[in-house]
Amino acid sequence: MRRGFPWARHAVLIVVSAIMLLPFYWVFKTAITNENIYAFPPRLLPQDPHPYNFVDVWYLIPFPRYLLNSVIVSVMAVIGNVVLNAMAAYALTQNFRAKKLVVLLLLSCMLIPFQATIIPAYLITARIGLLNTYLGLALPLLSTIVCIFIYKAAFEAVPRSLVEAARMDGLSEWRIIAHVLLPLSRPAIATNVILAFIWSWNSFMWPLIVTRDANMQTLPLGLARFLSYMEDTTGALYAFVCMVLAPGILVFLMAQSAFIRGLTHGATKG
Amino acid sequence: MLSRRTLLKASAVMPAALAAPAIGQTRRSISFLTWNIIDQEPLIRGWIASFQRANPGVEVEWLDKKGPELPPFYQTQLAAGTPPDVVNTQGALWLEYAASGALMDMTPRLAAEPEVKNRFNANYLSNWTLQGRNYMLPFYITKTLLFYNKTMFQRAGLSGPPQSFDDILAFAGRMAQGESTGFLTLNFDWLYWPLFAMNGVDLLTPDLRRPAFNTPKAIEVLEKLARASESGAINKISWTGRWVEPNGAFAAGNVGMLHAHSPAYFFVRGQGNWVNGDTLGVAHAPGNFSTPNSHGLGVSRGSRNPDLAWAFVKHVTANEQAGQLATQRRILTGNTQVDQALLASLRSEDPLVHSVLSTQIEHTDKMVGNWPMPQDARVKDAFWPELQSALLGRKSARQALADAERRVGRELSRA
Amino acid sequence: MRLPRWMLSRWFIVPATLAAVVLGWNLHVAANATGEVRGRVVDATGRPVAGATVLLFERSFVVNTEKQRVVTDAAGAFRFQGNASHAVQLQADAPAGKSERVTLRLLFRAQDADLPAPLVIAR
Amino acid sequence: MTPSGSPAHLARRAGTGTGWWGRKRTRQAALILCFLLPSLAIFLLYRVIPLGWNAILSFQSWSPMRPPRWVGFEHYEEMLFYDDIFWTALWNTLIWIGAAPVAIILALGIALLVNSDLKGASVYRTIVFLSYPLMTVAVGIIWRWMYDERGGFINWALRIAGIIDRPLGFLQSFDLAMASVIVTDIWQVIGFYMIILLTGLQQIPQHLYEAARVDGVPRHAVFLYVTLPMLRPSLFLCAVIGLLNSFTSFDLVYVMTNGGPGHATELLITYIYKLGFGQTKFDYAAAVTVVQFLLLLALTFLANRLAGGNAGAVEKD
Repeated sequence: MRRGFPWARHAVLIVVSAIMLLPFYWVFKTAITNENIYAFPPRLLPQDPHPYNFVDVWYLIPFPRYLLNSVIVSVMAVIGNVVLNAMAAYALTQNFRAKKLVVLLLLSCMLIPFQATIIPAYLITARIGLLNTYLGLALPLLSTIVCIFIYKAAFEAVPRSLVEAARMDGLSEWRIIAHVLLPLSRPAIATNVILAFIWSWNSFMWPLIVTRDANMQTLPLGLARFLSYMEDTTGALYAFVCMVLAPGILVFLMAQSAFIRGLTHGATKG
Repeated sequence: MLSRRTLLKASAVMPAALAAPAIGQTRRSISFLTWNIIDQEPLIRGWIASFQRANPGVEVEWLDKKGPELPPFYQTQLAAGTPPDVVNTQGALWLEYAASGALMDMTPRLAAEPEVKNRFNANYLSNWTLQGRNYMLPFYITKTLLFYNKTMFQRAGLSGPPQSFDDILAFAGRMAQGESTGFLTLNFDWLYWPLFAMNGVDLLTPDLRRPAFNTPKAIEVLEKLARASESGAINKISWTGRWVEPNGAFAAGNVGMLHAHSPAYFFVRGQGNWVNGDTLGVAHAPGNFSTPNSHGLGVSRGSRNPDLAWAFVKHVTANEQAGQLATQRRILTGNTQVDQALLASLRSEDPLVHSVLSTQIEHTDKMVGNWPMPQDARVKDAFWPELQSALLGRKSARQALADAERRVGRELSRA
Repeated sequence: MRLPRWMLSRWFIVPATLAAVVLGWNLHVAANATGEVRGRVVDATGRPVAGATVLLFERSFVVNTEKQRVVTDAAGAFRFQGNASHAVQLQADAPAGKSERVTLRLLFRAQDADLPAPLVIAR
Repeated sequence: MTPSGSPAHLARRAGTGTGWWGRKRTRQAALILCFLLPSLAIFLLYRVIPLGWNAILSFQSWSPMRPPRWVGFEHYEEMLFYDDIFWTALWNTLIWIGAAPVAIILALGIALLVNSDLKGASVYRTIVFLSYPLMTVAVGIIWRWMYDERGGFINWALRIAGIIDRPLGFLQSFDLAMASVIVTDIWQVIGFYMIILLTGLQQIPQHLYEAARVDGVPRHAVFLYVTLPMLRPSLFLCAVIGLLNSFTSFDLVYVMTNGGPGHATELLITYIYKLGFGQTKFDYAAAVTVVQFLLLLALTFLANRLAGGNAGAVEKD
C-alpha cells in the first residue's frame, strides 16, 4: 500500500530488533565468561569464553527433573485449554437463559488477580488432596477466560450455513465441534496452544506454594531458588537463565510461523 | 511412575472431594523445613538416617525453601493445618510466628532437660525468648562485624579500624575518591542498627510500647549518614542493595569498610581475588555493638508428633550433628563445645576465618536490633522506608524520623 | 531413496538432532569418565620436582575440601585416580615451597584430564 | 448472534414435531451445561470462591493460628485513612496502567512497519515477539543485570556515549526505579500488543485503502479515518490486557526491586503479597484485594464505555 523509504523502515526496524535482542546477548555473554562481573567497565565481547558455568549449573540443580516437571504441567495445561475452552466457547455460541450471567461471570473472573487469591486457592487444593501433584499444579491453568473468548470469536466466524447444514445432517453437537468448527478454527487452536504453553511454562507463584517436595519443582522455581542460593557464582546464574529460556525459545521458534501466520491470515478469512 | 501415582490419586480423590487433606499423619512421621541449605544435603540426610536408627519406624520428610519463599510456604501450610513439624527460621521471623501461637513453647522442656539448655551460649539462646518463653534453639549463629580493606587503609594513611561513629565517617571520607567509596553496610533485618546504637539511639522505650528514636541525636546521626552518602564516603548500595550488591561491591576491592554479618566473609572471599590475611581486616564495630541474624530451630504447635519433633531438634543440635555442620560449613552453631572445638582447629588451619568467627562469640552482651516484639516485621516495614528516604536525600532527617515515629507508633498501638 | 514427508518436518528433525547430540555426548562422557587427573610439578627454573606432595581439593559451595594427596615421581609427574568432581583445585607442596592453587574445571564429572600447565613451586 | 441460529429455531424451521423439540431442548440445555461445567468449576474454585473468601476475611481479624473475629470496616478504614503505603501502591499501579498506552503506541508503530510486503518482515516480527514467551522471572533477572551499575550494559553505553559520568543505580533510585521496571515490562509485552494489532490491521479490507488512494486522500488522513477506527477492537483488547497486566505483573517487580527502594515501585499486588506473607496480615491483605478488584472492575467498565460500549471482539451478543 505504501511505497518508498524501504531503507528508512529497515533502519528503524533494525534498531528495534537490536533493542529487543540486546538483553539476550548481554546475559549470554556473561554466562560464558569468567570475569569478575562487578568490575567496571564491562567488556562488550566475551573474553576467553568457556562452558564451565553451564557445567556447574548442571550439577548443582537437578535440571532434567525440573524440565520434566515443567513439560508435564505445560502439556496438561495445553490439552486442558484446547479441549475445555473449545467446549465452553461452543456453549457460549448457543442461546440459553443464563448466558448473559455466565459471560458476566467470566469477564469478572478475568479481573481477579490470581496472586491475590493464593491462600484460599491453596486451602481448596489441600481440601481436594492435590497438593504436591501435577494435577494440583496444572488445575488452575486448565482453562483460561481469554482463550475461551478467542475460540468463541473463531466459532462465530464460521459461516452459519455450514453449522446448520451439519445439524440438518443429524450430526451430534460433539461431532459438529470436532468435524466442522475446530478444523475451521485452526488459528484459534494455535493461539490456545501457544498462550496456554506460555502461561503455564512461566507460572511462578502457584507452583511455589503448591509444591512441597523438591522433586516436584518446575523451572521458574528452580530459577528463583538458584537466584538466592548460588548468588555468589553469578556467572552460573546467567548460565541457568540461558538454560531455562532455551527450551521455550526453541518451541516458540519452531511454532511461531504457524502461530503468527495462523493468527493473522486466519483472522482475515473470518 | 509419578504421573501414574498422580492419576491414581486424582481419580481416587476427586469424587470424594471433601476427604481429609492428603498429607497423612497417620504414621509416625515428622517433616523438617530448612532455610536454604540444600548444599548440605548429604549432611542432613545423614542426620535423618541416624535419627531413624535411634527411633525405628519413624519417617522424616526434609523440605528446603529459599529465604523469600520460606515464609509464604510456612504460612500457607499453617493455614491449611499441616505445618512442618520442625522449622528453621532466620532473623526475627520467628517472633511473628511465636506471637500468633504457631510455635511450641520450649521453656518447660528446657527446664526438664537442663543438659540441653546448657549446650548453648546463653546470650544467643536468649535471642529466641518472647515474654520470658523460649521458642527456638540455635541452629547456626551469626552477627555483624566490621570488615576492612587493609590495602585501602594503608593508602589513605590509616592504621587500624575505626573506634567511634565519627571515625567511621572520617575514615570513609578519606578513602572515597573516584570509583572508591569508604563504607558499606548491609541494611536488611536491622543489620545497620549498630550505627545508631553506638550513638546511644534507641528504637523503642524499654517496655517496647512506644517509639523512642525521634531525638535530636538521632536526627544528627541520620543527617551525618545522609551527607556522607551524598558525598560518596558511604556507598549508596548500603541503603539500596540487599546481599549480593553490597558484598559484591566490597569484593570488587574499592570499598574501604563493610559492616556485615559473618557469612559475608565467604561471599567476599569467593568473589574477591585480593582477600587474604594481609589485606582483609576484621574488627568489631565501635562500641562492640552488633546485630544478630541467626538461624533457629522451632517446633510447630500444630505438630501431630511434638515429642518426636522435639527429639529431632535435640538430635540436630547435639554435639555430634552440630559439630558436623560447623566443620562442613565453617560456621558457629551456638553449641558452646562445638564452637570452641571449631575455633581451636581453625586457629592454625585458617587464621583469617578464625578471626572472623571469633568475633561472633565475643561481646555477645552488646547485641542490638533484636527487640523481642511480636510486630517486628510490621515495625521494620514502617521504619525502614522512611529512614531510607532520608539516607538517600529524599526527605529531611527531621521529617523522615517524624513520619517514621508516627507510623511505628501506629503499628505498636494496634497490636 | 526418498524420505517420508514427516521425516523432513522440523518437528522431527530438531528433536532427532537433539537426541543424537545427547546420545553422542553421553557416549563420550561414558568413555572418558575415568576420574584420572594428571599433571607435572616443576620448580621456578622449570626443572621437574620429584617427591612433591600434590593435594587435590574438591570444590563445594563455600569451601574447597581436600580429597586426595599423591607424591610426584622422578619426572615430577603425578596422577590422581577416582576423582568424582567437575571442579577441583590442585596445589603442590614440596620441601622448597608451595605452588599456587590451580583450579581445574572439567566438562563433566570425573572427566579424564591433563593439567595444561605444570604446577610451579615458588619459594 | 441472531436468534435464528439457535437450535430451537432451527428445529422449528426444519419442521420437527413440537413434542420432539421440547425434549431436544432439555437435552440441549444439559449439553450446554456439560460443556460449560469444567471451565466454570475451575473458575469457581480458583477465582470466585477465593474472592468471596477474601471479601469475608476483609471484615474479620484473622491469622493462620487465631480464630476469626468480626471487626466490621476496620481494615478499610485503616487502608483509606491511615495507610499511605496503600496510596503509594495505588498511585504506582495507576502509573503502570498509564504506561500501557505508550507501549501500545510503540507496538502500533512497529505493527505498521512490519505489516506489508517489506522484505524480512517476518524476521522482524519474530524478533519483536520473541520476548513475550519468556519466563517473567528470567526477564527480571536479565534486566536487573542490564541495569547493573558495574556490569550492566545500559550504564556502560551511557558512559561511553558521555551522557553520564558516574554509573546510575537505576533500580536503586527513587526517581528511576519505576521507569526502569516499566521499560522492562514494555520490552516484554510489546510483541504481544504488536501481534494483536497486526491481526487487526490485516482484517481491514484492502479495498478501503484502494478507494482512498483513488480519491487522493492524504496518508495521514487514511490513517486517522480508516486505519484507526477499524483497529478499535484490537486497541481495546490491548488496553484490557495492559490493564490486567498492571494488576498482575507481580513476578517482574518481585524479582527486580521487590517494591523498593522505599515503596517507589510498590504495586497493589506486591503490597498485598507483602502484607500477607511478610507481615502475616492476611485479613488486611484481603481488604486491599477487594479494593483492587473493585478498582479493576470500574476501570474495565470505563474502558468498555470508551471503546463504544461494545467490548469489541470480546463480547458481542
